[in-house]
Amino acid sequence: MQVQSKLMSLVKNQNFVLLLIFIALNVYFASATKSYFQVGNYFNMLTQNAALLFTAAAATLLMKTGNFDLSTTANLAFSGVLYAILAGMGLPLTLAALITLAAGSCFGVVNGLLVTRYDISPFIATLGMMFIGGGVALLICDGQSVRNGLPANFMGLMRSEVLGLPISILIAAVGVTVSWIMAEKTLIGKYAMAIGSNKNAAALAGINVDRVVMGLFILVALCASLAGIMTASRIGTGDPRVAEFFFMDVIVAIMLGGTPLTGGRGTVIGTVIAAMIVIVIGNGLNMLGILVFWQTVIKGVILIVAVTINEKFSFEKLRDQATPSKGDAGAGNGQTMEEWSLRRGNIL
Amino acid sequence: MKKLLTMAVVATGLTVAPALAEDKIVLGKIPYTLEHSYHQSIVEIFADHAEKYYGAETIVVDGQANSDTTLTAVENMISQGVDAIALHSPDIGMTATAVAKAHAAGIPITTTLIYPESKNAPHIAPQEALSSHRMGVVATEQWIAANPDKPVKVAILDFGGFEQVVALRTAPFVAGVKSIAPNAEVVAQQNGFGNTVKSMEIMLDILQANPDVNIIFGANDDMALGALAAAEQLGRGQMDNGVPLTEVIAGVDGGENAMIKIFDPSSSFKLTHGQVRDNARAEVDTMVAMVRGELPMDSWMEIPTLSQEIDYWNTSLAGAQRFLQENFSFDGSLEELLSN
Amino acid sequence: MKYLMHYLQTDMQKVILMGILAALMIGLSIASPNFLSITNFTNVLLKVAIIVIIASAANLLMITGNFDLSVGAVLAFSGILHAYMSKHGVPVELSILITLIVAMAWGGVNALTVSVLGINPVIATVGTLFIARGFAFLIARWDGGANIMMGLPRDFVDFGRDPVFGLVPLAIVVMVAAVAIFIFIEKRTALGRKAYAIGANLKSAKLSGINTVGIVALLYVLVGLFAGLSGVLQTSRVGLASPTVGKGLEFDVIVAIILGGTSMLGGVGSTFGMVLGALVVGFTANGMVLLGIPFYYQTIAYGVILIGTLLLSQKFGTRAKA
Amino acid sequence: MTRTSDTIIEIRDIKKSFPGVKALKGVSFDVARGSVHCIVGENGAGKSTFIKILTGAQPASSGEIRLNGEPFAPYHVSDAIAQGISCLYQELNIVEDLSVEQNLSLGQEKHKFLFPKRADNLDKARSILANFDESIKLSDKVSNLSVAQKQIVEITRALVTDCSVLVMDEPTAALSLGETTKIMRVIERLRDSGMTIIYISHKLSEIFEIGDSVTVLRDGEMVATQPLKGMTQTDLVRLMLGKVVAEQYIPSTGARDETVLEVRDVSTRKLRDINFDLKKGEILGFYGLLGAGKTEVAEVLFGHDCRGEIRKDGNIINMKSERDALRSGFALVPEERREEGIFGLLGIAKNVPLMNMKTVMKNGLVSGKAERDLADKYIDMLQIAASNRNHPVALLSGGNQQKVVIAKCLNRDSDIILMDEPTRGVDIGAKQEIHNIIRDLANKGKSVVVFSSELQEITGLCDRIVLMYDGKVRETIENGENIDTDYILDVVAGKEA
Repeated sequence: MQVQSKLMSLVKNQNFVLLLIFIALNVYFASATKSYFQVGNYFNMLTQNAALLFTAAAATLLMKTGNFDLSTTANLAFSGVLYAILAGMGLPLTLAALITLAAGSCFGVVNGLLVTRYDISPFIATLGMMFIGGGVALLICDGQSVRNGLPANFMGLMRSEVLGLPISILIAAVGVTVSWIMAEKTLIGKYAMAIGSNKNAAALAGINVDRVVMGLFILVALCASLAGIMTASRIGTGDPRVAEFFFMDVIVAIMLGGTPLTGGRGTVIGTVIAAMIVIVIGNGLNMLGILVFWQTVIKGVILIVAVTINEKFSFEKLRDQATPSKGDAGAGNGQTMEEWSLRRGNIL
Repeated sequence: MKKLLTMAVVATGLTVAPALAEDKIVLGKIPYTLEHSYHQSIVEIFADHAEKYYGAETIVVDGQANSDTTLTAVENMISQGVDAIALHSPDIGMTATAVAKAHAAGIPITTTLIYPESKNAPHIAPQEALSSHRMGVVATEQWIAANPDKPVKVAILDFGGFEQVVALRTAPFVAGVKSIAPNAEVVAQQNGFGNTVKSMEIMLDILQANPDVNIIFGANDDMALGALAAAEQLGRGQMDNGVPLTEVIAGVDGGENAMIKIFDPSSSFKLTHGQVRDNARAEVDTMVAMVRGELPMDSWMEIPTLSQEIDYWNTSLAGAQRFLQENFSFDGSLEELLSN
Repeated sequence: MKYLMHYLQTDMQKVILMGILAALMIGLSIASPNFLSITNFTNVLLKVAIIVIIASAANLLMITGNFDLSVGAVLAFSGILHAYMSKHGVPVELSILITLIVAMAWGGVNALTVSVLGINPVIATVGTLFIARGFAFLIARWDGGANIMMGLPRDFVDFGRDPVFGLVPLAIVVMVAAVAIFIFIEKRTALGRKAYAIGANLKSAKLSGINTVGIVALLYVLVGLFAGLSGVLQTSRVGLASPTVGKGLEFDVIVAIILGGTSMLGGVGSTFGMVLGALVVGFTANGMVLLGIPFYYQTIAYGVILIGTLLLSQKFGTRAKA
Repeated sequence: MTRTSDTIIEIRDIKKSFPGVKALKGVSFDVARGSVHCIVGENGAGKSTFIKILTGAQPASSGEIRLNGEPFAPYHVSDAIAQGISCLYQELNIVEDLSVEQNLSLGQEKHKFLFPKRADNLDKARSILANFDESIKLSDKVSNLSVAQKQIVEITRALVTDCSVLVMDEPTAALSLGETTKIMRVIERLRDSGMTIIYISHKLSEIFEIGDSVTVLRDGEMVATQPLKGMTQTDLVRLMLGKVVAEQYIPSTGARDETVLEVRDVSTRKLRDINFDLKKGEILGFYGLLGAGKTEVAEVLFGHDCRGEIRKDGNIINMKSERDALRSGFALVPEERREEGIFGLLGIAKNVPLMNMKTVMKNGLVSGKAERDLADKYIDMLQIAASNRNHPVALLSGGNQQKVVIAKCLNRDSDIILMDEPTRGVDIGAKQEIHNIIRDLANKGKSVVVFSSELQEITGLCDRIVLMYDGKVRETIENGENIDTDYILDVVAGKEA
């Protein structure tokens, strides 16, 4: 009996379902093409997507507060170009990286200010920053990728290994772990969840909501900026047009991983598994030699089907059982209509 | 589970997984982006040639015009253990990285059109600059012959600052123009995003600001076609049986869409240049030679291919027909299409 | 005067947009001698026509609190499908009809996932985006290339290029019609009233007996229809169907709508404001090309206008209310 | 050393203005230590603003508060909490997705580099919780608790932080009678342990039950502060309103002999074998504790799935959705006005016709004139206080919002009108007006079903009363002059006859 109920609860656990999907995909690809199931290939996948993994992990915390960032792609491109320009000017790489991170974190500051201080919705604020950042990235290099005067060790960051592991995988592991600790072990995760679930309650409990949201915007910006540095170092040039769909991949991974756009719940683990699923599908389909256009179609189908399963099957049943009768549910949501409307009246 | 099932069904339905047979040579081809017909054709001819002459397998992974994706494709091919890689990269710096990675894994690699400054691998070099220059010359000559009183004004649509596009296409073209008309002026240069619709919109604005533009260069045919559509909308875009009236338009690639306009005596899109077949063959031949040890894989060698210049005045219809057949697997008749 | 004050209070954002538009007009007239001409205005209108046609429907959809990120892909797909069918012997009129029906089916997919199944529109419509875009490329490939141009019958192009009454380009006529239709829906029909109600309070709308699922689904289908229509118009006008068109169009549409004062949460907004928003974006881009400014400044300007307008309207909006 | 009757809080001339509004126009009074100090006033009197100032959620425009003789000007909610003032707001302010334990410490965690230290007060929290309700576990997820339990968690949270003053803003608004009693006992116990409680409520009976002294606010001004001892409810109401409102049962005038609705053996997951009739021109009341099934009966009548038989005018009807219910001639004034009733962003003129667009359509189109006329008709008929019919409804007061919901419902012109908690959160004046509207409806031949957890409302309004307990109809009684409220309370509390 007990085993059975434990099994049932495991099946209903979203992360477990995701993990099963991940394993099944690996089994399928491994049996379909022999070049898939190899250590080298997994290293490749992780190195190539290290930036996605730790950015998505950090952005999960932000999404838990009900906010998200569309400007990560722009930040990544901008940071990569800036890092290459600074390195090309002869600055020591560490200094160049630090300056780049500082500049990249400005994206977070502006996003955070627009969202917290000026009450602009995160979609619009970060969309605006996506345009501005993307433009600035092209502007500072005049549209040409930067490779002049790069020092010989420019690519050292991504080439070096520690204990036989590529450094980028280690960075991803550390980044994901830090985000996981922040989400599960520190107050930041709890506060983020409280803010996404009931902003009023969080504020009235004495949480400085604006500061938490602002901090998380900066955290995500720092990750995107680091992602830019890593990408520049990986491809050996500061390219303003790199990783076009980074922001979309980040958001897709988070949402597939069970964090809704409105926040309030979600796990870093779920995001990471979901990101790995996306990565594995991309890699596996390429290994199978499937035409890129079909890959696009398959990606779309999987996205819709996976989210439908996530929302409709495993999760909703859980919710149904947990939610008490309608009469009780009423007073839950802290944001009142009045506040909404007044805020909207002001913004739009 | 449902998802898995969908996955499995879709995947098995579509896959012809290339079996990596031991004795066969396996070639990896990374096109710039399959979104353009030029690259779709080159992939086709590449695979065909590799199979026919060497019995070699071809694996294609799209670079999607993005340096990150392209490098990922290179890395994956290395881990798949292909015998050689042909790379048409979007970025010079990234190309150096890719070549270094392939060499580190002991895999020969060729570059096409874009080569690393390290110059340490064979390079397929379509002589685009030459043909671009020639187009500039021909276009200007034709314009001046027909309209000696109108000073030459050039408008250019490019991809927004790619340096190799400047080196191989736009700069030589302008140089060609200036070699005939030293006072010629480039009055507008904008990003056409390689896209017909965007190019049309932007060219409308350019022609609004500079109605006296009379030579237009699109850095690919799609952009040249967009420029033509814009000109046509403004009642321009015309020639009197090959005599320039409003402007002369030039493009690059030489696909059938462009060709049909170029050989239409009343359209002002009149020049292009391109090369698919020779590039593909040169790539395959070089790769196989390296695999067989006939060529060193890590020393610079330039394999020039002719990017054939085609224009209304100097190329015969039969020549154009042959060009299309050789390069774009064209199986129709240009003449028939023109008479429709 | 009193009317003006009231207007200032309730529609600050539109006033700001009109201000920006006026400033653009005056500035560009001075800066570029070629700005003030009928052809230039026609050009700008043609450029914003596609955005406005789709945004007319998408605006009402956003008023219900939903949005559609797949419009660019559906536009590309429809253009390719129409070209493919026309090229392979289907009469142009029939081809347009079929294309529009298929476009509505794409809207139907969104309607099913978002409205009926209740999936978040971000993920659901991005899924549709991928699928439609992938098939657009595949159709072009089945035709044997990367785009379709050759072999298109003459009346295919004539449809998009022949001006209506020999005066106005068809795209502009359709744009005006679309705007008129949706202003009409917004002001004078039960559908419009109910759309606002759904956006203002979904639960109340349900309990008031409004068919919320049906109305949102209908609007998704309409957005699909207008995206398809735009695809047909654009392809016909350019004379070439390419699967790469319309990339980023979804953001153009949303920016125009948001600039126009529609809230992403629904309940407020107007077609008229959206038109203003589209015009501001259109004239800014036009002006920058006229002045020969590199394209990346245009991207920056886009973002600055978006955020700036919202900040301004917030600032003056609150003052006017106080 | 301190006597229990000394002053803990002194409030001196507190003023607060918002752009265009003066919410508080100078409030001064003292709160005695260890007392239950009530604050009453109609909606808009300034109670909520005052609480926000006292708890640091908003700064005062001018004036001074002294806590224990020291100046007290909280800059932030956490300042007030640190100095011992905690607050339970009107809306539940706990986070549904967190556990009880996580909620208890929310915002007040002791931490080192943001890593929370192990809470040293868990035992204390556990014992406080056990005192109130033993079934609540620290590890429970809050979304699984009932409203009263959530309230207890909130109270516990305040107690765990060692507050000396607890501010409670309408803690019983969403509670049933039994649960209210429970909270009353909790408050008494807290007071006896020396805590000072500032208690805000609309329900006068509660104030007289537990209050020591009262401050009356009206239009942002303090009308009086005095001990409750020796006061009558009428005195208090007079202070609040300046006029006395008495509510007495007036039977509907209709014949009430024609049955319009028969409900037979209706069961759902939460209801068992519900049977009742409804007559034309009758006001039928449903009374019972929270969870007794009132809301579920309303849901069944408004299209929720059920087993059993519902006959309207003798014909069996089968409803699958709200829209079916509307078509069958029902209309509902829902319980949660803001979330289910009004369209806050839209004006009155656009709210009113939404249940029945036909009333403003001409030739298939919406007519602006018809819309305006309709709005004016209802503004006039229901005495809706609004400066402008296009003013967003969200900006109206609670009572006026409720009237808009009722107007929307009346415009449907249904035979049977269901009203779930029609006067919750509505001030006394508006409440009376709404009751008059309901009576009017019945007198015009409509049948009205009122679901209420306020006994006074049920006995003052309804012709017949259905008493519910545990998902079942216990008894249906006729209202009259000498209705026995004690008996009713016994029945709904589940006492066997």
